[in-house]
Amino acid sequence: GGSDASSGGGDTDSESGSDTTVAAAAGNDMPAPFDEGPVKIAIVQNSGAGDYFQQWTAGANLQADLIGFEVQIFDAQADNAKQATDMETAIGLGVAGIIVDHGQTDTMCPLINDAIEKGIKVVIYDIAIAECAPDAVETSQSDADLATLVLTQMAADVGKDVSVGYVNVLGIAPLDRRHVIWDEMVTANNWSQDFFVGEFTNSVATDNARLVDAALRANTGVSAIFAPYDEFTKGTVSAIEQSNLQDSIRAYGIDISNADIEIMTKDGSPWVATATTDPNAIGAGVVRTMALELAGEQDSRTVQFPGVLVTQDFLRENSITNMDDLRVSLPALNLTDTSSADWIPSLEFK
Amino acid sequence: MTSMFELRDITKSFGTNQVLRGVDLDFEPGRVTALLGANGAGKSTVIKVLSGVHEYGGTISLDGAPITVDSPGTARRLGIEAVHQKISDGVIPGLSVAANLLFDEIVTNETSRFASSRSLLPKAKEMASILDLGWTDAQFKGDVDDLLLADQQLLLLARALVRKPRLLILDEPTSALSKAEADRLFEVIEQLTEAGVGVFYVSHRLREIDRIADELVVLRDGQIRGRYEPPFEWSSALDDMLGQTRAETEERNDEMQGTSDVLALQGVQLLPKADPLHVTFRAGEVTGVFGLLGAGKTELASGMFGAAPFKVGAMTLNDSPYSPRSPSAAIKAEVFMVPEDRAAGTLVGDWSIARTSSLPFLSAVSSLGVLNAKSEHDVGEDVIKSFGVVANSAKDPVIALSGGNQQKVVVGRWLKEQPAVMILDEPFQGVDIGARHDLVVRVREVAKAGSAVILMSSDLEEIMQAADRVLVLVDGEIQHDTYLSQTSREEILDSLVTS
Amino acid sequence: MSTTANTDTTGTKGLAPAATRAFSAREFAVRYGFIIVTILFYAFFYWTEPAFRLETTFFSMMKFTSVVAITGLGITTAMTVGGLDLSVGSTAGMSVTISAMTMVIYAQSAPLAVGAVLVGGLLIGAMNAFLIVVLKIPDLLATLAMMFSIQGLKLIPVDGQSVSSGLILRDGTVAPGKFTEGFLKLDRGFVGPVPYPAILMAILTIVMWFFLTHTKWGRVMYAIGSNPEAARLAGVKVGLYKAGAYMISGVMASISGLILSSRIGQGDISAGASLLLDGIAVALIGTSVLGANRPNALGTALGAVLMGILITGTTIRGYPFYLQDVVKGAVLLLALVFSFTLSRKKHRHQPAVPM
Amino acid sequence: MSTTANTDTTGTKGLAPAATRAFSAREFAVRYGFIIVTILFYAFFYWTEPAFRLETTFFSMMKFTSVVAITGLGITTAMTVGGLDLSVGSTAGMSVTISAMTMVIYAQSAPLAVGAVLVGGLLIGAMNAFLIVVLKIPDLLATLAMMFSIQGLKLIPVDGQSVSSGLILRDGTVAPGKFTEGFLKLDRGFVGPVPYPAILMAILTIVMWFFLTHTKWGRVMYAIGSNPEAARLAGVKVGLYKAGAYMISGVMASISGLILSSRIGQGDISAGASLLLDGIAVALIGTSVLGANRPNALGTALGAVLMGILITGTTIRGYPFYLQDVVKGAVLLLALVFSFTLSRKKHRHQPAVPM
Ligand SMILES: Nc1ncnc2c1ncn2[C@@H]1O[C@H](COP(=O)(O)OP(=O)(O)OP(=O)(O)O)[C@@H](O)[C@H]1O
Ligand SMILES: Nc1ncnc2c1ncn2[C@@H]1O[C@H](COP(=O)(O)OP(=O)(O)OP(=O)(O)O)[C@@H](O)[C@H]1O
Ligand SMILES: [Mg+2]
Ligand SMILES: [Mg+2]
Repeated sequence: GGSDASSGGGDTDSESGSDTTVAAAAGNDMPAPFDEGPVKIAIVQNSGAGDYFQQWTAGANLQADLIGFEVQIFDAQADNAKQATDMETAIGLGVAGIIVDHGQTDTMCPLINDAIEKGIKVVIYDIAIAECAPDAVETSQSDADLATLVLTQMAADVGKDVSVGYVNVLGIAPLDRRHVIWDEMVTANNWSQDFFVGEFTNSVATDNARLVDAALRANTGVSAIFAPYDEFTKGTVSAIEQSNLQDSIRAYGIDISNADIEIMTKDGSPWVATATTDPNAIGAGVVRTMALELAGEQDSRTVQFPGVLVTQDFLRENSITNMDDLRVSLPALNLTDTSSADWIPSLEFK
Repeated sequence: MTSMFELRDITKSFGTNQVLRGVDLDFEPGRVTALLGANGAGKSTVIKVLSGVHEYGGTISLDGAPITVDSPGTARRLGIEAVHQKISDGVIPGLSVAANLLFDEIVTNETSRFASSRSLLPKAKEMASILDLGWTDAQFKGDVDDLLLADQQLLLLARALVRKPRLLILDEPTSALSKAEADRLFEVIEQLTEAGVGVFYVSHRLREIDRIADELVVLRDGQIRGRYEPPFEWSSALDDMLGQTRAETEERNDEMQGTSDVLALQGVQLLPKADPLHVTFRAGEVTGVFGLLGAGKTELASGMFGAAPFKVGAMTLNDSPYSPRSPSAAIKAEVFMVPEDRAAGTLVGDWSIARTSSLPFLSAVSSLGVLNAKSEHDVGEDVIKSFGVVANSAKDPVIALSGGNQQKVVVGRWLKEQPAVMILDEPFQGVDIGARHDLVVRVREVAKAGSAVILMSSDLEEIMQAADRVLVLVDGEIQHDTYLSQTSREEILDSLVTS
Repeated sequence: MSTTANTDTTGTKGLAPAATRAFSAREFAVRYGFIIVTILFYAFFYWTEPAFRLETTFFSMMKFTSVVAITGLGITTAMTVGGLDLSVGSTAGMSVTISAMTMVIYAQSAPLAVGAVLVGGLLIGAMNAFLIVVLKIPDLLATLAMMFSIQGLKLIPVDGQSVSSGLILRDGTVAPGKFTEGFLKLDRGFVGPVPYPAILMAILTIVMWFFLTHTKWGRVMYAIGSNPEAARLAGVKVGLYKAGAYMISGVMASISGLILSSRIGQGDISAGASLLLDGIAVALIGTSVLGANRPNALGTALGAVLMGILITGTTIRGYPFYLQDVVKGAVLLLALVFSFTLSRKKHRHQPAVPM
Repeated sequence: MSTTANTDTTGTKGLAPAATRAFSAREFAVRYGFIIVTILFYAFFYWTEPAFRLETTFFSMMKFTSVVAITGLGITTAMTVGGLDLSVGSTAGMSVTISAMTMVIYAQSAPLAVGAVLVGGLLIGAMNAFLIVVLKIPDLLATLAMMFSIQGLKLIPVDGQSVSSGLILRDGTVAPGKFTEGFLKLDRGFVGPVPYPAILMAILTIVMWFFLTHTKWGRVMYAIGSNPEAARLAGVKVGLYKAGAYMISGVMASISGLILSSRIGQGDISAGASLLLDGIAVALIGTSVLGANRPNALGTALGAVLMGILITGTTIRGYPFYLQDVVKGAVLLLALVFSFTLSRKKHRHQPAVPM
């Protein structure tokens, strides 16, 4: 986990690299409240751990620096109770805005509303709060979009009427949203779902590898596995390799990171496609949304960040070995025109 | 007429080991019944049955009415109070001395359920006064663990005496006590018997039995072998106790006088306020260090053994400087010690006799670190044979032996070797006459073979029986140093007082 | 004469000198070192972090502390009888699920939910006691086995899902109930500026302190922890007291579960995961407070407070969580050095590794 | 002499009855109950699940087992000297990070990575020993504090992130190295059909078994665990042996870390998290095998195997993970009942003098 925010953003961050360029140069006259001095905001994270959240946080920090935010980060390490406490503390700090990154709806909603009552602007990322906290801005990467992208690819690869495996855990907003699409695609393609395993522990990859490995022995003849979260996919891949099935089974995931790229491009890797957004860009986008909200320019209460499909072939053809290469080859990842404004210096991650 | 407590045909086995085979006993108000028996005879077991610790076969009746003693609580309600042989079974470290004195009252709600530590103090002092235990307030409030073994024993006695039970059971209560403390105990016992308390008294010390007992019962192999009225017929009582064997109580005429100095202490200070002491121990003789509890014997012993190195003073071993910082260093220099507290100092879990015996000399039973089971077993068997330990084989757990037999093992394991110096701190605690005789013979053999043997004891009898030379230790200072042939019991006892 | 012997023997080693020694630097460190550390940390954060000074920060810190403290109190009780309760974390987690089920799935009232949870905790305690006292399984192992079992068992009725309002039941219908306002108040309510959990923590600490140090039952429990055989020979029903201790531990754990549940506002299946180690940590730290060298309620509470100060302080300073772990470990070590390295006292009630 | 008296007593409690007793049903359960349970479970899955019969299943089961087993062996060693090592999980995690750093960031060879990891484990062990032996902090507390500290410390050099090739360093350059093939072989290599980890587990188990039961060093360790004071007075350098035990424990933990690292193929920061409790569980289960009633290597390995059988079997049967926890707990309990409830053995491996 890299909630190394107070240390001032990207410099210690690894995955976005230090060579980011400011695309649209900062607009000379900033609107209130940015015209006088730095604006204090807090980011209340459910978990800062894992490649994904690390990049997310890094991107957020870089963007925040450019806009002139003073950021206080809270990392609950996946402890929902701790996140509630953090939120209370954050509210107590009297910041102008709070970004809530993941968390349980029932836990955070009342607190979000408390914050809004106290005149604090709230932007949340990846929590379903539309009904219970209508005044907060709900941002999310479009999970439906991601799932559709990769599952369409999968359908193209393996065709209809085949046996497939599924690795997921329900009860977590984004994974639930991906699950919906999965169900649709399974029926649409008349796939037979031979197994559905998955557990969310504190070492996801290793523990799920165990589950998938066992599942594969119990169900031979599976031709593809969908694991809509890269930690799951990692586990799935190592399980497939455990059982030497890389030739007969394809794995499809969601999200990407340096580690994932290495795994996908490795010879004979069963992981053929993943759909993703650039966590750095999303982090930045969320912060931009907060800026707009504070400036009173954010009208819609929901913002969605579209995803892109990344295939193994694409990675190999462009000999991509890490996120930076990927960003160069896929500018769309930068989301520069989501939640942007001329006075906001937006980022491109190279 | 029926007596107060009647035990009829009491039986008890541990596994297949039948320890009691039909014991009949009667206890009358105001009478002291003494129980004599060899180590392992079953004395402590009788007591544990009577005080509700063990289940048992047979019947116990109170004033003619049959009763069942199924728990210590029941025993207490029936008016039975026991002070068990092991002090560690009585005191509760971590609680204050006061709380320990009053623990029975606390359990039985005779003190308020919400009593503060302070409110316990007066009652506790009152109890302590029974044995004139002149402890300071600080001590009453302090952890019972800070008391010496002897004071802990006295505490337990006071705890039982104060309850004025119908039957008071004492299992070798004086083995850790000085003569004066024992005398005080006997006075109290006499007061209690006058008040109609029945007393069941277990001891190996014939003089004590002579002094207080109204009846003597002898136990052997879990059966009553003899009953005596005072004046007691000791020779036949000892026959009953030891079977056909006869314990020799003849005059000694085998005094050895060592010549070569082995271990010399220069300016060693035993106790904080004591003067530095200079003494030399010689090979080829047994030096008995006699002193009351708290005289500094254990300090002396554990100092020479490096278990608690001396803060002040120096030592030489065979004329070369000797200052062990740890027992292992001492053992390398061939200085061995049998510690005072058997349970805490020597017994290891459920280890067999063989393992316990070989522990200090593992290199001898191993090559390149790999143990040789055979030679290890032999070591155990050797100890069993040469010390007459009551056991099936060297595989028996030491912990399941009786107190005395345990002692034979832990002393015996050191005497297999021929050390430069052999230190024995209270080696005869709870050891019956037969066992003690065996030990003495072996100890003297080791001395004869050229070791300097040092024997600490607070029991003059033991010194007289085992030693050639006697040192009298008083408050950490040597008051008397001579060969037994050149002194007398009276002279030695005087040297205790005239200091 | 023996009397004089005694008095002077103790003179040489006894407690009178100890009393004077109490004011030596070392003894001072042993007694107050830990408390001083706590104050120093508080002062440090207080001066360096304006945000730390806020009343709101203080009280949300207390809320955080309360859960760990209450769990720690339970563990402390088990430790006084010479045991250790590894099942507290799972018990708290189970309580979260139970309360959620009662209100969400069975649409029952908050009081009923609270009742169900407390009974649950009591039963776990009783089960632990049964394993330990009747089946004679050593404490560490029995409670470890319980820990695993509960972790799994609690998830069976909910098919391993977090229970939140709007949950779809097996029969396809939507769960009728929701977390009631009253229940949510448990964690979110205030008396003046003071949040309920903080008050609860204070009350339970005082109650347990009084119970353990000023009542017969507490004394006997300490006795059992220190020398069970002696206690038994003195006629104590050791089994009964052990059972009692574990039931208290179970109830305490379920109380912290209630607070968590009310804080999270749903039957979060992962709740309570981190509680076990933190709880043990504060209970163990507690043994070193004021040189007590035995488990004690006040020490445990203070340990929890220190833990809270560290977590809150470092979070506000924006330390990454891993630095927080380092600080946690370092401070734990410091406290330990005070009470074990510097203290001359013998230590008891250390949960021995039971074979 | 009284020797004659002996012979006649011995007659009454001769060997014959003792020998026969050994074959009473109860004794039988105590000795073999646990092994039978293991076999029964194996047989059950074997008959009901075709997939379970596959050789590949067996060996991948062994692979999962090996990590827990090796960690358990370390804990077992610490337990023989009367301690317990709570830092093994973090140590394994640290090893994963160290190996990744050595190969990925510093682009060093696999042997060097292995060396670094083992040295790391040794140092942790030494640190534990220092706290316990020199600073006199009780084992549970010292290793708990270490656990927290390591968890955090290991993440500082890597800014709390998983280390994998392609990682961009602080200076913006790309990490030069990657996990070498040779290193990945550690977990993925085979001798015939047998995976390396399984072999490693077998070897280490036998080595530790021999060391603990057939060498004087092992003997002395048991003595220390059972009565440190007695060991000291018998001339044992207690501190030295304790230190040794914890260093062994540290090295074992780092070895399981190596296997994990090779299995995951990157410096996963969360690796090893679940290892502590499983390791303790198998080490404790191990004490009940063959009625040993003390920590022992074979028992620990067997405990790990049972654990592996249960996990694999139940997963193949498609039990949800929470049912697996239930099974785990239930079996642990069963094993305990065999060795503690049914066993008549009175005197167990237990520190006689309170720490
Ligand atoms: N708890 C026990 N378990 C197994 N055997 C026991 C137990 N207690 C005593 N024994 C056996 O019972 C026999 C009698 O023991 P006991 O302690 O009663 O002897 P004793 O007469 O008190 O000897 P001593 O004079 O040494 O105290 C011994 O052989 C001992 O091995
Ligand atoms: N653990 C201790 N700490 C400090 N002083 C002690 C300790 N044990 C004993 N002393 C002091 O040392 C002196 C000698 O005690 P010690 O136990 O050596 O008596 P002893 O002569 O060995 O008698 P015995 O061995 O019969 O108990 C006593 O005055 C006592 O106050
Ligand atoms: Mg006896
Ligand atoms: Mg002594």
